[in-house]
Amino acid sequence: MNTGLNTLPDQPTGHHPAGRHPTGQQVRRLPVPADPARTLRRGSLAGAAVVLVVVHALAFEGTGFQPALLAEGAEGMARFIGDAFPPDLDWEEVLKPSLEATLVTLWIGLLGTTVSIPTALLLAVLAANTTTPNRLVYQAARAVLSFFRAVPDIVFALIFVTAVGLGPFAGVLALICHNTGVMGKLWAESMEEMDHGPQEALRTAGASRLQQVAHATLPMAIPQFVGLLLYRFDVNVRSSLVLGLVGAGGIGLLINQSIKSFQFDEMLTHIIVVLVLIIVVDQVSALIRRRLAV
Amino acid sequence: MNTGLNTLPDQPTGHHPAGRHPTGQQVRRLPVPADPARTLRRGSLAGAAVVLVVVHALAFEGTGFQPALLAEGAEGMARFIGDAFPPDLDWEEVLKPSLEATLVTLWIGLLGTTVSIPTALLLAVLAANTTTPNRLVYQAARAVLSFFRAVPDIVFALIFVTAVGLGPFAGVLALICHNTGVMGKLWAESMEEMDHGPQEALRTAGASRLQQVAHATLPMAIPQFVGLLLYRFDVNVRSSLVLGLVGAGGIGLLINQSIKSFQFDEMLTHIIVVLVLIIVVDQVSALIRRRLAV
Amino acid sequence: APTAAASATCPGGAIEFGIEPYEDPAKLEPAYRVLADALSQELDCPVNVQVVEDYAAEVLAMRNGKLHLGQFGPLGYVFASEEANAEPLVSFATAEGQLSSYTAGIWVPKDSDIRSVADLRDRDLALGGVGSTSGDVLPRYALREAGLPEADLNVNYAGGHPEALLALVNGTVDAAQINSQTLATATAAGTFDASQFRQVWESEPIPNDPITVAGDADPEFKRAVKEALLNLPPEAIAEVGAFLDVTPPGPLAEVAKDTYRPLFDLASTMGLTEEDL
Amino acid sequence: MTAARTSPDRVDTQPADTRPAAPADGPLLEVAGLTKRFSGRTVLDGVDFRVHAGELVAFLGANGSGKSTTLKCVMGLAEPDGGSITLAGADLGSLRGRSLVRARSQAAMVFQKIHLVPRRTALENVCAGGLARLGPARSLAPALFPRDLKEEAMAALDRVGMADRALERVGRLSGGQQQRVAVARALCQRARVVLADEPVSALDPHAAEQVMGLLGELAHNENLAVAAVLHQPDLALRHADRAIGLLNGRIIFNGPVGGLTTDLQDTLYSPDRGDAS
Amino acid sequence: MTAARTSPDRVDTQPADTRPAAPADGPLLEVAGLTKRFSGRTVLDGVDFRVHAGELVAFLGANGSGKSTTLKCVMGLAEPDGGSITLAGADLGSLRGRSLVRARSQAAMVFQKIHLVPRRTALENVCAGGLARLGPARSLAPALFPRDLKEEAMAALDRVGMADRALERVGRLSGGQQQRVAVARALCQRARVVLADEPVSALDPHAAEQVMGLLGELAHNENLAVAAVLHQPDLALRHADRAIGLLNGRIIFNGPVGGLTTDLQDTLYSPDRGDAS
Ligand SMILES: Nc1ncnc2c1ncn2[C@@H]1O[C@H](COP(=O)(O)OP(=O)(O)OP(=O)(O)O)[C@@H](O)[C@H]1O
Ligand SMILES: Nc1ncnc2c1ncn2[C@@H]1O[C@H](COP(=O)(O)OP(=O)(O)OP(=O)(O)O)[C@@H](O)[C@H]1O
Ligand SMILES: [Mg+2]
Ligand SMILES: [Mg+2]
Repeated sequence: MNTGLNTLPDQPTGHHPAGRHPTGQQVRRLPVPADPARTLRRGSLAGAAVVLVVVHALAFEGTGFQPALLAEGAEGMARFIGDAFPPDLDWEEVLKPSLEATLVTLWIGLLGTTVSIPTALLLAVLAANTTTPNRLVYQAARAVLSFFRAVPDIVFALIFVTAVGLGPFAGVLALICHNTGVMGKLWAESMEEMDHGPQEALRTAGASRLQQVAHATLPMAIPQFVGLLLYRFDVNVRSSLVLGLVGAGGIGLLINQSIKSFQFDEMLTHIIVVLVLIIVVDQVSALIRRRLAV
Repeated sequence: MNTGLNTLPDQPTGHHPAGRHPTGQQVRRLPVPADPARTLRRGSLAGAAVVLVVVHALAFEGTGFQPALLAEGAEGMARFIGDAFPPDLDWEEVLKPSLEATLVTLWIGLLGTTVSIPTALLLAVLAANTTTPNRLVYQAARAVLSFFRAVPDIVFALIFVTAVGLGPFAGVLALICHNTGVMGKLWAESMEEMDHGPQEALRTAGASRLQQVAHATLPMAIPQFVGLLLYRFDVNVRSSLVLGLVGAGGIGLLINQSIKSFQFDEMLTHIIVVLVLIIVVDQVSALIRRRLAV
Repeated sequence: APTAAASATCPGGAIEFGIEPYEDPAKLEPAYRVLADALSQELDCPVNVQVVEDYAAEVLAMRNGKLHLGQFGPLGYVFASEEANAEPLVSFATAEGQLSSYTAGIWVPKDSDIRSVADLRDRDLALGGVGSTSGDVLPRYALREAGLPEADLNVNYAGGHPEALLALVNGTVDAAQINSQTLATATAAGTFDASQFRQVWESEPIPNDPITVAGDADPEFKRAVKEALLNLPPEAIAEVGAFLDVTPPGPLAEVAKDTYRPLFDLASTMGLTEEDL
Repeated sequence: MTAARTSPDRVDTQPADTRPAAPADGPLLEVAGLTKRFSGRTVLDGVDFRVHAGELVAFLGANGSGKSTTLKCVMGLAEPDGGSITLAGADLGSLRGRSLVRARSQAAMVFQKIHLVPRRTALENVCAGGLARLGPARSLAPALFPRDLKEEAMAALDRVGMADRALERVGRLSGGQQQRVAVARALCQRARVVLADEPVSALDPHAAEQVMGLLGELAHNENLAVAAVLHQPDLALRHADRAIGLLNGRIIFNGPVGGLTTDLQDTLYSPDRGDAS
Repeated sequence: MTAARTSPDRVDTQPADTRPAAPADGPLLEVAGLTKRFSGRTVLDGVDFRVHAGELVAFLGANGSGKSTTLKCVMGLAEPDGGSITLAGADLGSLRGRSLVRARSQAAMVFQKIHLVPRRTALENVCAGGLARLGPARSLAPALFPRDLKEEAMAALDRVGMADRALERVGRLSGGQQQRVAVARALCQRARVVLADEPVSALDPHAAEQVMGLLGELAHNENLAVAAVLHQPDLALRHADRAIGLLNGRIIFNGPVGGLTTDLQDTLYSPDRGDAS
C-alpha cells in the first residue's frame, strides 16, 4: 500500500481556478479513500445531537426560557441601571466602608485559597488517574471531593459558626472546605490532561509515585495549577456575598445592604470597587503566570 | 567546553555506600558547577516568602483565625451534625419535592452553561494572548470578562427580574452572564498554557487567525475545554443560592427553607440528593473526557 | 384553561403572585399556596406562585409590571410601597377578627448578667439577615433607643433567624435576636429550650405580612382580588389557619397603608428610606 | 546566482506563461546579517545566505549551532535582533499585519517537533496546510473542506508514502509516520520556498531517501527553493545542490556539496566547538 | 549465548567480587512471543529476542514496524496482548506492584520523544534518573538531592558532552541537546539494561558517534545489556554487536551486524513492506 514516491500523471484540473501551483505546475490529486467508520461516527454524532436537542427543549420548557421577554423588558432594565448612575462616591459614607470591607474580603479570599492548598493537592494527586495509587483510593478521593462540592457553602458556614462563633473565621473555614473540593477536582483534571511522557519516564526509572509527582507531574503542571489557584482566589474573594450572610462581613454584606435599602448608586460603587480588585488580581495573576512560563 | 566523551579517572567514592553500579563498577563523579544566578534566585525566593508570610499574618489577624476554637467547639459541630441524622427520607414530604427541585436546578444549570458557550468562546479567543488579534482587543476582552465576574450573580438576577419577572428564567440569565465571565477566563488561560506548536505551524502556513483557532487551538484544547465546561455545569447546578433570591426555586431554596425551619434532617436529605447528582455529573464528565482523549 | 384569556380580573392570562416567606417558610409557604388556589377558583384565572428569598427581587418585578400580587414582610412592604407603589389588601387575622402580629426580641442565656439592652455594651449580639424587620431593623432600633451606638458592641449578622438562634444556643454569642415566630418553631423542633434563656427586650407587636397589589393595576382587578381574598371559602381559611397555628382561624382582614405606618416611621428613622418620601 | 543545477525536466512541466512574478533570477529567500540573542547568549551572529528557485540547500551544523533558530527567524517564530529577510522579493522587515502573513505564506516549514494536531486525522492535518487558499466559509471545520483540497492532500500524502494511513489520527502514528505527514502538510501549502528542519531524522533509510528525493524533485522539477536541515552529510551529498555550514551561529561554509570535505566536517562537528560562546 | 564480543578492558574495571547476581550466562532481557494489537491492527506478532550483558543490539526496521512498541511493552508503557518478558531473571508477567517496579527499574529507557521536564534544568532532569536510589526524605525537591547524586549526574552529562549546559532549563536547549540529556538521565539510573529509542536521530554526526560510542562502552566496558533503535544501518555496523530487523511486527533478522547485507536492508525498508497488514 505504501507506494513510495509517486509521480502520478497530472490529472485534468483545468476547471479548478485554484488548481495551479504558484510555480505554474498543475496540482496532483488523488481520490480520498472511503472511511469505513464514517457511517458509525455520523450515526453516533446524530444520536448525541438528538439527545442534546431534546434535553435543551425540556430545559427551555422547564425554566420558561423566552428571550422575547428580555427585549420587552429592556426599559425596566434601563431604569434599574439608570437608578445606579452616577455611583455614590461619598468618601465617609460609602467609599471608605467599601474599601475597608474589601480588605476583609481579600483576607478571607486569601486564606480560603491558600489554607486549602495542602488538602486540595493531596486529594488531587489521589483523584487523578495518572497519579493515583489504585482504583479504590481514586474512587474514595473522588467521593470526598464530590462531597466537599455538594455541601453548600452556607451549610459549612452554619457548621463552623456553631464551633467558632459568628465572624470572618467561620466564613474562612467554610471557604476552605468548599475550595478543597473544587480546587482538588480542577487540579486532578488538569493533571489527567497533561503530557504524561515525563511521568512515565520516571516511572520506568523506578521512581516511587510520590517522586514521579514531585519531579514530573507537578513541575509540568505548575502553570495550570497556579492559574487555577489564582482563579479560585478570585472566586473566593467574590464569594463574600455568601459570607456576608453568615456575619463574615466583607463587601458582599455591603452590596446586600445597599440592595435591601434600594440604594443602587451605593451598590454600583461597591461593584466598581470589586471590579477594580478583580482587575488587579487578574493582572497580578497574568504576571505570575508569565513568569512561570519556561 | 563540550569535552566530548570523557573517560574520567574514577574518583575516590569508597565512602559512599551507594557509590557502585549494579555491575560493580565504581561510579564516576564530577563537581557541580557554581550557578551564577543562584544568589539572585535565592534572594527573590526569600523576598517572595517574606511577602507571603506578612500577607498571611495580616490575613490571620484580620479574620480572627484561631484553629484552637475549632477543637473547642467540636462538640457543637457534632451536635449540629447529629441533629441532621438520620436524614428524613419521607417520600411525599421530602424526597419527592427534593427530586423535583433538583430537576429544575438541573435545567437551570444546563442552560446557564450551554447558552453561554458562544459568548464565552468568543471572548476566550479574544482574551488569550496566543489567539487575540491585537493588544487592544485583548485588553478589552479581558475587561469584559472581569466585568462579568465582578458583578455578583444577585445583581444580574435583579436586573433580569425587572425585565422578565420572577422565576427560573431570570436566574438562568444571571447564570449565563456570570458563566460567560468565568468560562471565558478559564478557557482563555487554558489556551495560553497549551502547546502552541500546531497553531504556529498553521500561522506560518498563512492560515487566518480564525482558521488557526479552528484547526489547531480548539482541537488541541478540546479535552480541557470540555473538562472546564463540565466543571462549570457542576458549579451552576449548585449555585442555587442566587436562584432562590429571584424565585427560581430549585434545590437551594429547599435547603434554605429546611434550615429556616430547623429541619436539619430534611436538609441532609437535600444535600444527599445534590451529592448524588454531583457524583452522576462527575461520572458522566469523566466518561466524556475519557472518550475525548486521543 | 379556556378562561385563561386576558381580562380585567385575569391580566395577561395568569396572575403572578410573589411570596417572601421570610419569617417562617415552613408555615407561610403552604399557607400562601392554599390561598393562591382559592384565589384562582374565585377569579377563574390561573395563579403562579413564585417563592423568593429576597424582597428586592419582588419589588423590582412589581415595579416593572411583572408581578401582580405580592406578599411582603413588613419592612419589604415599606419598600414595595415606595418603589413599586404597592397597595396592601389583606393580612391574616384570628377568629376574633384581630389582625395577627408577632414581636421581635433579644434573648440571652438564663444566667447572663445582661439585664437590659444597655448592658449589651462590648458584648456579642447576633442579628438575623440584612433587611429583616424583626431580625435586623427592630433590634437595631432598640439599641438606638437605649442610646447604645452600634460601634460599642460587636454586632454580627448570622444570616437568618434560625442561624441567630443557633448561635445563641451554641454559646458562641452573648445575645441574639429571636422573634416570636422563630421561637415557636424552634421550640416545637426541640432546638430551643426557653427555660434556659431569658428575653431582655421585646418589640411592640408587628402586624403580619400584607398581601399587596401593584399600584398601577386595573382598579377593577384590585377590587376583584380584594373581594375574592376577603370572601375566601371557610375550608381554605381553615387550611391556612392550620398552617399558621391560628385555631380557630378567622377570615383574612383588610389592611391599609396606615396599619403599617409605624414601620414607615421606623424605616425613615433608621435611615433606610429618604425622609421626604 | 542562478540555481546551482538546472534540471531539464523542469522545462517540460512548466508552461512558460505561468512563470512566477518574482524577478526571474533573484533569490527566493535572502537573509542578510541575521543576529539573534537568547538572554545574553548570541545564538546567531550575522548569518547571510540566499536560496534560489530550483535549488535544494542543506543546512549542516552541530547541535545548538543555530540551524533551527535561523529557520524560525525566517518564519517569524523568533524575533531577530538584527538583519533583514527577503522572501520572494518582499522585505519582511518592512511589512506588517495581513500583508506580512501573505508574504510569509510563500514559505512552508516542516518543524523539527512536527507540530501536528494529534487528535485530527493525517488527511485533515495535511489539508490544514492549504487553509490560506480557502475562504472563511469553507474552512471552519474539516467536514467543510472542498473536495479539491482533500484530493490534493491525498496526493501529498501519497508522495510521502502515507496515503494508506490518511484517515488515521496522527496521535496513533509512529514517530516517523508523523514526520512524513508533516512534510505532506508543507507540500499542500503550495509554497515557493520550503524550509525543513530535520525532515528525515525520524525516518527509516528508505523513507529518508524518498523524502529527500521528494525535496529534490520539488526544487528541480517544480522550481521551488528548498532548504533542509540535515544531520547526515551523505544525504546532503546525494541530494542537495549546495550546503551551508553553521558553527556557533556563524556561517563557515556556503558552497556546492562537493566542498563538504572531511576536514570541513571535522571543523563543523569538532568536539571543542563550544568554546566560542 | 554469551555476548557477541568481549571487550578486554571490561576485565580491568570490574572487580570480580561484585559480579551481578543474575545467572552469569543467561540473557539480561528475554522477550518471547510478544504480541500487541492496536484496535484490531496487529503491530507486534510473536516477537522473540534476547539481549545479554556486554552486548549492544541494534533494532532496525521501517517506520511503523513496531520498534517503539516493542520497547514500550518491555517498559510496561504498553500492555502486551501476549508473550512473556524476563528482565534480569525476573519474569515481569508474574510480578505485581512494588516488586514489578523494582524489577523494571533494572532497565532504563531513552525515549523517542525525549520526555524530559522542560521547566527543570538539565542537571535536575538527569538526577531524576537516580530517584529510585533515594529515600523519600531527600527526594522531594531538587534542592534536597544529595551531593553524590548531583555529582554523578554531572558526570553523566559530561559523558554525553552536555556538562557545560547542566544548569540550563531543558526547554531552552536545542533538540539534539535535549536528546543527549535524555541519554544522561538513563545513565544516572545505573540500570543493567538500557533501551534507547532512536537515541541519535536528532544528533549531529559527531554527537551521534559519541553517544553510540558511549552505548558501546556501557555494553562492553560496564557489562550492561544495551538495545538501541537506529535508522542508520552504518551506525549499527560500526557500533553494534548484533542487529535485530523488524518487518511488520515480526523479526526477520537476528544476528551479528555483519549479516546486514544490502539485500536484507532492501527487504527491511522495501517500499511495498506495508502490504502485509
Ligand atoms: N527559547 C530559547 N531560550 C534560550 N536559549 C535558546 C532558546 N531556543 C534555543 N536556544 C539556544 O540557542 C542555541 C541554538 O539553538 P537551535 O535550536 O537553533 O539549534 P540547532 O542548530 O537547531 O540544534 P539541533 O541540531 O540540536 O536541533 C542553542 O544553544 C539553544 O540552547
Ligand atoms: N496508541 C496507538 N494507537 C493505535 N496505533 C498505534 C498506537 N501506537 C502505535 N500505533 C501503530 O503501531 C505501529 C507501530 O508503531 P511504532 O511506534 O512501534 O513504530 P516504530 O517502529 O517505532 O516506527 P518509527 O520508526 O516511525 O518510530 C504503527 O503503525 C502505529 O501507527
Ligand atoms: Mg534544531
Ligand atoms: Mg518509534
